[in-house]
Amino acid sequence: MHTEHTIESPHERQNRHKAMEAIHVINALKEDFKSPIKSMEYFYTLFERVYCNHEPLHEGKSKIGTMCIQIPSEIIYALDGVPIRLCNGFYTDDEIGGDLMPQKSCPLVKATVGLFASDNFSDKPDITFSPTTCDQKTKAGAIIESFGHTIIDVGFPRTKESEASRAYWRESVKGFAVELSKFQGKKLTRTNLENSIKKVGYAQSLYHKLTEFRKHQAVPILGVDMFLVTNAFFFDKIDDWIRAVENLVAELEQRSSEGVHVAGKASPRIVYTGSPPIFPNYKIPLIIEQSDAIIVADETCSSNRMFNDMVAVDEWNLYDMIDSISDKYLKACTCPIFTQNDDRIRRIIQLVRSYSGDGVIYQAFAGCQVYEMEQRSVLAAMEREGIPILYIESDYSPSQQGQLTTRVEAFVESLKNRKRMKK
Amino acid sequence: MNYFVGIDIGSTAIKISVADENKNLVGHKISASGSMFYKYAQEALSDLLRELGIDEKEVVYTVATGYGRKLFKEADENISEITANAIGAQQAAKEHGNIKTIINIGGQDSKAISLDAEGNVVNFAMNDRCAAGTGKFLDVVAMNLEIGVDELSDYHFKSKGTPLSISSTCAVFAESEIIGLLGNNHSVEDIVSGVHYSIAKRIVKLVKRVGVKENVYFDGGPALNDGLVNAIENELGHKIFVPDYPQITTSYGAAVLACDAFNSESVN
Amino acid sequence: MKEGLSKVLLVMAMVIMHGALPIFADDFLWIDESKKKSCCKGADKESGSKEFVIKIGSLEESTKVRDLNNTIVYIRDMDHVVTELNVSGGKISFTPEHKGGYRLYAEQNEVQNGVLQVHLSSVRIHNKEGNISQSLLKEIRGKTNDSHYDNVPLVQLPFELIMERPIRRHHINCCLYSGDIAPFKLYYKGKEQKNIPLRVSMESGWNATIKPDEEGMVSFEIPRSTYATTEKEKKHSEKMIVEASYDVNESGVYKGESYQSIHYVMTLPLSFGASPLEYESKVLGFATAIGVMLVFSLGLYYNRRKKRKTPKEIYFDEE
Amino acid sequence: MTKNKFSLRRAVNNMNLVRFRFWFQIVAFALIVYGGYIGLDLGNKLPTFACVFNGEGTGGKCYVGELQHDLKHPLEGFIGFAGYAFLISLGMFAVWFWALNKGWCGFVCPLGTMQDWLTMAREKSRIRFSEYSWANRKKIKSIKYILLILLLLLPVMIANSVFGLPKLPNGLSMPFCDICPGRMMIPAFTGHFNQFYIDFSSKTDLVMTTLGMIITGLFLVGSFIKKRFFCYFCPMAALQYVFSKPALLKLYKDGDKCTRCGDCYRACDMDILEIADDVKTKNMVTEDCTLCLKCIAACPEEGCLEANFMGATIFESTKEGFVLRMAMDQHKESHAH
Repeated sequence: MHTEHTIESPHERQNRHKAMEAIHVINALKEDFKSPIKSMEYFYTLFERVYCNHEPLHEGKSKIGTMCIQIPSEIIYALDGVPIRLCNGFYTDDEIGGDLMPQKSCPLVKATVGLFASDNFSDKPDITFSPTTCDQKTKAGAIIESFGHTIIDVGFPRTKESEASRAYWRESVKGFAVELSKFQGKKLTRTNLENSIKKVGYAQSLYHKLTEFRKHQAVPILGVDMFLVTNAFFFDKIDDWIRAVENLVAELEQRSSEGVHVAGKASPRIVYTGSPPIFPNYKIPLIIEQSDAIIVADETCSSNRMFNDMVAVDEWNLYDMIDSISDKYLKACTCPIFTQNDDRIRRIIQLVRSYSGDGVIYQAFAGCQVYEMEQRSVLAAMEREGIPILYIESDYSPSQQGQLTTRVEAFVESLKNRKRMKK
Repeated sequence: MNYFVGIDIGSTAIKISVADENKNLVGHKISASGSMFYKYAQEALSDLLRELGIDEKEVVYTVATGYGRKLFKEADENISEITANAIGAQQAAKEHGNIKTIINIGGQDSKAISLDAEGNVVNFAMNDRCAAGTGKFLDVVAMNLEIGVDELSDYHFKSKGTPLSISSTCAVFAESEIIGLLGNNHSVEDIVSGVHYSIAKRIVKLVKRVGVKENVYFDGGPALNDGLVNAIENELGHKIFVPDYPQITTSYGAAVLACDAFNSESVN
Repeated sequence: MKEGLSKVLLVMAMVIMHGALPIFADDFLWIDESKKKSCCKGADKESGSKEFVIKIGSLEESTKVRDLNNTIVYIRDMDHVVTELNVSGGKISFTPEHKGGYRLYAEQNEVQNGVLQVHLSSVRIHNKEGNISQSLLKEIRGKTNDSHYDNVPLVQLPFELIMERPIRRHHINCCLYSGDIAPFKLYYKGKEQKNIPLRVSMESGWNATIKPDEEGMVSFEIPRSTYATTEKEKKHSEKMIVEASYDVNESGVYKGESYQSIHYVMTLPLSFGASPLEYESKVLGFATAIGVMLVFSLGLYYNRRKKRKTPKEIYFDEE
Repeated sequence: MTKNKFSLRRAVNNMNLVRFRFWFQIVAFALIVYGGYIGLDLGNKLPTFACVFNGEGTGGKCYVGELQHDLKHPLEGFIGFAGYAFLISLGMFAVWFWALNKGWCGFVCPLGTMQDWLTMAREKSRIRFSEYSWANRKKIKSIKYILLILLLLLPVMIANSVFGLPKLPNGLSMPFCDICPGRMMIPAFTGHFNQFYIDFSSKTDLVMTTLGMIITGLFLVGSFIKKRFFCYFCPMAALQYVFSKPALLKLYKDGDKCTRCGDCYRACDMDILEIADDVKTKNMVTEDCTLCLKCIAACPEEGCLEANFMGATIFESTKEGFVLRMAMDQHKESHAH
């Protein structure tokens, strides 16, 4: 007879769905590629713990949600909060958020809104700061607020060349610091800000060490693994992350001295740019690396853009530290929300040069206008530079896996015989 | 005594059920279908009647349903399995309360039927073009995992880790994916629960097309599999009613209809 | 001490006596530039030659001596190499070869009613030009031994008046300024004489007689008030003559004329400018600087306080 | 950098520039301000403020003083020896200058060193520095050229009546020296505070020395608040910039590697915007630049900015160097920031 079983609550069902999405990607990362890296285990288990078992990491700490990487994490660490980046890659949340957002809007924002709407956090942020970067994220703040979360907007300028926009951003960051320190009931002092700048800076320098290995001919680490590592920085404890990345650097050092190459000899080296691949939405990167190419560098805000520029302080006093922090987040940023963004094109070309990339894959989320609008200028620039580029539009839904795979494989094969012809 | 026979000639199995004048189920028989399903049907019917001790003549009205309904000439009447299923389900779940949504997973298809207040079929959706989310898929999975179809339910509830989602939507590719998962020594339990949940998701999507009304009823061969039932319940978010013999409801429906048809005929 | 005293009395007597003789009192000799000295006159620089004249009499009504036949002129350069110079037509002209300090001496002997009048004078010349190749070496050496105040007596002169390094109360250390204390020493045949008084007279008319102090150092402060009157530019430089005389009862014959005693008279023509202390006010200088600093920093402080309006309750702890 | 083998290039690129420059400046300061006492005499064509008024102490003489002196000749004199001497000294000034280019300002000039010390004092007392707005920056760029033209023209107008104007009074013979804070500040370091005065001897002297005292006041407070306050107005910088192109020491920028993060602009004492935002030009020495190389020290990109001496890279921006200088490497002992 039909024995009695408990039925999952909607919350549990959502957790299970997300767990199934997550485990699928983690297994793909673990199993689909050759010569797996031992010290990546920490990251696989971390993601499994957080996204499959929904284990909260920051018990008892005050969690500060940030809607975008432009909120200075140095200030959050200084006021001993924990920054939780709320960019979300789950298709489950995307569907939930989809009902609250217009049809053709960015899946990442839909997922974040879905996350807030379903209040499905393993580490629920006590307060959330939302910089007015791209339109949809800015407007999502209001929607999220209607679900009873406290959202504080931080004004972010859309130009970065003029003196006024830089002064505006500096004031915004100061305003943010005041809001946060009022919320935390702690004061921002010279010592705690200095320590947090140095800690985050050290974490970034570790990232730079990792990227150093990817410049060699024998690339010891996969692009998707790198995405996972940088993605872990979104929510992990910074000290654990630093220790894990230090072991990773040591292992990569050893692997690259042995000349371990995680991809095939002829596999083309890809520079990945466009909308950020947030776990578990590694659909395109996985397809790329499964079709025998290797992502050697990326220009995305979930990875390179977040780690590339470190805070440079001239005078280690509070006034200069805060200004240096705010300059770091504004000036070097190549986010497409800016009116002029030739920086990004130069950065992509520079990445292709210094990582000897064979081609660029430009992935834009369906509904993310800023990346879609910049597609023409980037393609034109690549044309001028003679760098092959593939533009893909995708979203979080697991469907059209097949079409995407065929398009990527076609591009990868075209790169391969370009390489052969060149020889 | 007058008896009424409902015979459901399905793709994988032939289900026969006999009902008496006041429409309660007297007996039923399930036998494998096959290329010569017509002969099998005849034999199965005569065996069942012999078992129940009913004389051939007492069978006053026979209704055939299922794919092969048109080929079974002896039937007095044949009706589509949608209506047969609807009537059968209501009949089976009489005490449970009048059901509004019926989910049926057959051997090679899955149906979702929505009823109005009086129990007439208002809307229905069917997936018969693709094997995923059907009984056949479960058989294939069980065969690949080298376990019996009936053991699937136990494996489902024994799964500790996260169910491994089967991404490919098509049963054939799913097969290669499962073999791949086995190769990376994932536990059979996780695979089974993953399969159940992928089927459950498809079914819930199907049902949502017709609109989920309260009192959901689930039948068809796979309904025997408690793991699958639990998966669907989790996906839907509320309990669903599964009759004692979920396989034969459609044929029971046909029998009930035979009885109604006979009564209405004899009246005029 | 007593012996010194008697000497002083003797001199006093002489002075009074001299005072009486108009010719004698004013009749001392000194060397002067023939052209108006101006620091960088083009022409003078070209030829590089210097011209001097010997003048007799006090600053006001100095007359040029016409015949200089019995005048001996010595030039001493930085290496103390002394060269005699012949005098022609009332003008001493010579071309200093190297860059640096030279000293020009003039000696004129004359017998007047039984007394050998030995008129001596010396003046320092600083040559800016001179050929470049040699001058660096000379100049370096000049910097070390020929300081402005070369206090080595000239052997050829029996009696010499030398100015020592003045004591200054301002920063400019190239020339003499009012307010400086100028010490002098007198040598007779190379030996220092301790008790010879000096007579000083200035263009502005100020004159005085100065007695040597105990160690025999004769010094006096160049008076500052002399400038109250001149309307000219404050930095106008002025001439003064320091003169000392010494009598020795020796007899001898000079150019056929016999004499019983020798009267040495030595003059040092000097020029000095107004001391910067007169026209510079350090106090005001500091006051202005500090005043400006105060005003500027207050302005900055006010501006900052006004500008730092947002965010108001700053939660920074500037610790 | 797989193997941490020692290489001179890496050691130099990782050096702690702030400390290196601090000690270099002290040595240069000692040589310039106290060199005279040990007989050092680098001549009077120095492209830095070795102040003439420093009397015996100075190790050489600032050419600006000499320049004003050479120009005070009647024009016809310039055809002869004076003109020849003027060109020779200008040439010697250029040769001296080409050795270090604008590095004279960043590393040697005692006035600059004083200002850096004042900046350090301000930093220790945690007072925020001031900045010019971009608009003001443009406006004050021209002041140093006006001063240069004045200091060249005035002495000439003393010795000749230019355009029929009457000859200027002699008090204006060293016009820039009268108002240059170096005249007061540098002798002050050898104990002579005698230049702090107001000269009443004539109207021009009164005006010039008062102006000098005012500017000294402004200089002290200004450079306490604004980094390298005086260097914006210094005519020596303007004169140097005329000769800057063929200099040996250069600051090169590889625009491709630049991410325009603006770290160099923030580290630059002279707030030069072009260093951060201009990704086209290669030679980045502008007229305000003092070649203090702080921008190279602050640049996080590998090989983006480099100091280049006669074609050889002597100091280059590296990631590793940046991390060390920012004392972010938790394992290595933290550099004095």
